[in-house]
Amino acid sequence: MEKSDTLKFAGREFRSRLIVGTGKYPDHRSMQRAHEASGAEIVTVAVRRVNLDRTQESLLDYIDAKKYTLLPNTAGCYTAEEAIKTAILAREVGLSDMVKLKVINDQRTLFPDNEELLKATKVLVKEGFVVLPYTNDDPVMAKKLEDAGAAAVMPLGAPIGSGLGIRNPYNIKIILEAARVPVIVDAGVGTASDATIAMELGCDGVLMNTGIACAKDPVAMAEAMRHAVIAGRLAYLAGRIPKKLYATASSPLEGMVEL
Amino acid sequence: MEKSDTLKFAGREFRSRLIVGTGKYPDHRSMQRAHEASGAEIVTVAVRRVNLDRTQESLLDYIDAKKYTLLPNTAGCYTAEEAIKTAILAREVGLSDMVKLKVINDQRTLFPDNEELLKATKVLVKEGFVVLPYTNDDPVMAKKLEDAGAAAVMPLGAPIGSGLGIRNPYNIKIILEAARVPVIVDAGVGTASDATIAMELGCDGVLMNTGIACAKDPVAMAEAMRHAVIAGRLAYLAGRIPKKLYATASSPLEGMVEL
Amino acid sequence: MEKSDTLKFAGREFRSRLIVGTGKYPDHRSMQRAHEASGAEIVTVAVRRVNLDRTQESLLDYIDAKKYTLLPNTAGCYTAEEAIKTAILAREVGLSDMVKLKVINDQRTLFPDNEELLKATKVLVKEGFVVLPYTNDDPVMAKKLEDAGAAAVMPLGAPIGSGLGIRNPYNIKIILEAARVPVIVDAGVGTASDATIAMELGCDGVLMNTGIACAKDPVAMAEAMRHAVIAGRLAYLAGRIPKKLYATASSPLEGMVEL
Amino acid sequence: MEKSDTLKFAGREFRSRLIVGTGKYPDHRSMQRAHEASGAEIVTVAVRRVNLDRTQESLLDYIDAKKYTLLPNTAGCYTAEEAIKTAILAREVGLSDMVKLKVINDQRTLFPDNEELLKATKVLVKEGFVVLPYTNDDPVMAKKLEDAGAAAVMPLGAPIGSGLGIRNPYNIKIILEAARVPVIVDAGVGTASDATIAMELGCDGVLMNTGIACAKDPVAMAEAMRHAVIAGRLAYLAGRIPKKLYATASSPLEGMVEL
Amino acid sequence: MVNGKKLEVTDGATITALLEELNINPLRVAVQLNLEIIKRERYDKTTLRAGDKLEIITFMAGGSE
Amino acid sequence: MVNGKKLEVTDGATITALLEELNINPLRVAVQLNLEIIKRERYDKTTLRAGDKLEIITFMAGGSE
Amino acid sequence: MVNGKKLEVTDGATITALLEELNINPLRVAVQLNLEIIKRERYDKTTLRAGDKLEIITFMAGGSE
Amino acid sequence: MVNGKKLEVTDGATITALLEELNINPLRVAVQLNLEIIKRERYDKTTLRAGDKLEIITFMAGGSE
Repeated sequence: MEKSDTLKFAGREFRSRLIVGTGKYPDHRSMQRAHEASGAEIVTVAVRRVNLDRTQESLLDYIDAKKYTLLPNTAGCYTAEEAIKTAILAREVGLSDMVKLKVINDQRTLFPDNEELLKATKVLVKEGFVVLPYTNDDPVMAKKLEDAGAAAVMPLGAPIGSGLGIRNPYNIKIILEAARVPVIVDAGVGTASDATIAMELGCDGVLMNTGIACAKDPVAMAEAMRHAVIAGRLAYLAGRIPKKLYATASSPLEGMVEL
Repeated sequence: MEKSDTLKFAGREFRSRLIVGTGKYPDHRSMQRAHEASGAEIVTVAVRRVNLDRTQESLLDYIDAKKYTLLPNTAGCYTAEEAIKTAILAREVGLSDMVKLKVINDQRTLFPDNEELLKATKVLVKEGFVVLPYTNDDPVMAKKLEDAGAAAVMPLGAPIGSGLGIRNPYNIKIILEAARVPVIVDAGVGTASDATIAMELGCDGVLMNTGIACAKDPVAMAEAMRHAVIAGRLAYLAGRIPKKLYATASSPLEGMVEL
Repeated sequence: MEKSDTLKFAGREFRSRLIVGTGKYPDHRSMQRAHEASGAEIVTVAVRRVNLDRTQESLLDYIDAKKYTLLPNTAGCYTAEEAIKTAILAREVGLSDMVKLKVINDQRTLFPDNEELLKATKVLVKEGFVVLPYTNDDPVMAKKLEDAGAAAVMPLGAPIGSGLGIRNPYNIKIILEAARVPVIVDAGVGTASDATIAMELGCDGVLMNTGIACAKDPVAMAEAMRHAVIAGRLAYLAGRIPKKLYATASSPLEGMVEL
Repeated sequence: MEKSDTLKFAGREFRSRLIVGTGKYPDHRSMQRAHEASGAEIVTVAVRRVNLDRTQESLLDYIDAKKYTLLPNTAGCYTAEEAIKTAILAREVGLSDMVKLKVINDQRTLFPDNEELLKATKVLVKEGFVVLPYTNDDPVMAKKLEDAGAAAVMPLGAPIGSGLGIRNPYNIKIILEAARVPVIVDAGVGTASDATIAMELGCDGVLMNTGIACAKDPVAMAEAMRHAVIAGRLAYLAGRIPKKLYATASSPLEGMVEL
Repeated sequence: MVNGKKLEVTDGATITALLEELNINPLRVAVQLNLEIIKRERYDKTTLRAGDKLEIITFMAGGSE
Repeated sequence: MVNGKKLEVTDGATITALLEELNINPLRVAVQLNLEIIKRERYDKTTLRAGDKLEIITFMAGGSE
Repeated sequence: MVNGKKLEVTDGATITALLEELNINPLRVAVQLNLEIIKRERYDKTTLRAGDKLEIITFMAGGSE
Repeated sequence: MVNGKKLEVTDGATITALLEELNINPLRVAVQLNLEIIKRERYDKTTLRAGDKLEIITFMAGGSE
């Protein structure tokens, strides 16, 4: 794939189209090795109170700031206001001005609250953040987020942690038709083919955590996802054959041996 | 993936689980580069009369016999007898004792004739061939071919050249449950995710031609397929997360910032 | 199905769970016969200027007000304000206080604008309307519309006129889990099985127009849809068998004849 | 649906396109009521030794021979020879010269043994039976069975009792393209929409047992299936709308009210 | 102006008169005069002047999918 | 032996007699004597001997999916 | 109160001092004092009083799917 | 007749000679003479006569999907 095929947004450029998370890993060490295997260049992190009893070692000891771009997320926020404050605190840490904007409405399904999300996006864009909003697969909302200045839109493929893959490729297709910013599928990827399918649809990237972190072998799955995203991207660029009910043989029938 | 994870049958061992074809390419040169990009170690070829007016250059000038194992196929045969004779002629060429056994029944859909296929398999196994029969996805026939001594069974994912992918993963799963020889999906793969899905089901390999040769960019698609097969295999070994209608967040909710 | 199994909302009760439209029919006469065949009791109509050159005969001559409940819709509205005004005008006609609330955002895909839709719902509920909002399949928005006083929620199965069926049954399932008002799938139904599937998911009804009006034989398709909705509802109530990869025979093996 | 639309084979004609079974019901009474509700005119029965301790009442007391055509099946047979002998015994009972020919290969999945099936079909056709063979969805075998004189071909939609529906509609479509005898989907139907889909593909009928008999409410499911088969048949005849990614509104935009 | 079309209406004519003239069944329409809705009972009390913008609305086919 | 079970049958009894004794409706069964099918019209001509293997077949629930 | 926990802090101690005492790397945290964010450069100018509510925030695992 | 085409072959010429003349690499083909396969080692012992039907087979592109 030509070197030039990179993921670009907000003036940044990334060779890898896979964004990975930090949650749910058996331990920091396996997380670190999974990140390595995934080839990802962007890693999302939660914004939390420092743990005062210093038993726990710091997550940041396991993420090489030179290799990885940190993408703080506003997980756990249920209103625009909470998300905005969390984003501002995250930026104060001084390691990133990007934010994976997440405003959850329903604790059960972790579906986003698009109203609040749009509000928060508008505010944070004005505040100079690079905003990557996690939304559902509503093409109308995707457009509104783009118009509000989101650096990319991140529709879910399926509910967070469900592992159901791209439940509605039709909506993703419609979002892609109209989008002028990168479209990154966020949530739902359960196995490699889910990521490949997302990329074959023409998505610019895939963000995942549970699918890797909770696999029996997170490091192997991370490597699988690295290949899966590359495979899907290449297939998209290569231009697949059309689907037919059936076709004809690839062997020219002239030249058949007389037996 | 540990070095030990290889495709084995009839005493042979291959690092790549992708088998590619030689038909339908724009030209020999692009075929050669696609083979390169695919990482395949086995290449199937048709058995035909030498072209007497030597305008055409020989296919074999474009397949390095040191790098690739040749897999002659019996394409174009409609009876066990034709297929057996073609296989014997192929072996006489002296480059391979393997045969991709193909007995077509229906010229329109290129579906195999399982009756004739089974007959030919029995004969050729006695003749000492390494027989790789192309069959449909009937678990009963797969078992009979295995019992007849096939070195692997090669069920179709979808009709030849259809690009429909794995139409019936359930049958492939059932075949895999019972098989004691490698199961290699042959035909139907249209894009990378189709190959990934085949491997995620637990198949031992994938054979394809049209999906690569007829892509807009065969070389790029070949590279996609290389990654797709590795991705699917790794995901299968890694053990995917279970599917749920929805799950819960990966971020521990304790430690939420008080805003 | 016990007589008691009816579609209820806003104090109304309907024996049929199928709601049909009036658009796109070859002519008023075939529409009338299709309505007949569908068994529907609710028919949606557009709100438009009277045609002054009385060449056209009135739609209302073809809908027996004694047999059918009219459901005016706000098709063609792109803002809450337009939709509210249209609904009020519709009520002034004096034939119905129900409204199928539709606020389109994207002329290309006819996807709803949920923000505007929610605004309009709140206003019209206060105005005493029975509001049936057409929305996408976002479970969060469905809940908000219900909380705003919608008499039922009407998520789309697929884009209007697409005939793609229920693209994302998972979202519909999630909506149903939480809904305390009827859930009526609106848009996307292309053929009978689409309607059956919607009802099998547990939906309370299905609204369709294009699928019937643009079928080669609208009257036959209307009858098909009548059976399809009943079939799906009965199957939902009857409790289907679980899915398995395979099962065992229904014939007791004891008693086999000794041959 | 015009009266003339009936299921015809071997000179018989049936108004209902649904064939039901007798196995797995809670009791004979509920079976009888389910048969009633299904509207079926053909009922399949197993051929077994009379139970000498006459505790059990006879199945035939619950199937009105004037209303239903009996279709004895060769369930439990694993070779052509067993099936042939069973069919001959069944005919000796003197109630039917039809046979649902079933030769199982794999006790686990109950997949048919096509080789043995074809053998038995040839013999029984010569013996003057009306042979309805249960086969898999291999288009080649379907053609061979038709050529052998089968009165209809009965491909499985999915494994017996699996409730997975039509796993591979593509194969069924291909079978239908070539078939000159009725194609009746046998096995796999789990719920109403499965039957509707089978009929929408253009199948001539559906045979099911587990889906009805093992439903929580067999009688309600039987009625669901009656509607489902009619719905699918009507939709097939009516000619569905084409599928599109999205379409345009059914409401003419001229005539919009000026608000 | 009626429904966006110029129409000759005798100055001072009532809505009732106009509907009659256009042979429109008043029980099947809603009427909006200069963007304000006119209740049915006021049709024969409401007279039309030059420059009035009248909208006569009814139900037509369409709008549901 | 009837249907695999040992059964006391008076030597020389006909199939008709046996069916009657077992109160089985002859119109709903097929009979196979020592692997050979016996036509219904021959039931009262066919007598049973010790060691005969008789199969009495009928239709029962099952076998279709 | 630091991160919701009661904590003994010498009256008048600076944020810098506190972080040192807690052995927290100031370059990896953000600090909010009584709901107002304190820029890093002001850590050693800002002193803590009894009743102050301090939040020390950092990045931790989680939050992405 | 070679591969279905009429071909001038000097009577008594060997297969080896013919392949050379046609400039075909003998290590890449199989040869069938009058429906009987000729082993490679017999190419120069086997001479051709008028009316012989010769098939020269090799590997070509195609046949896999």
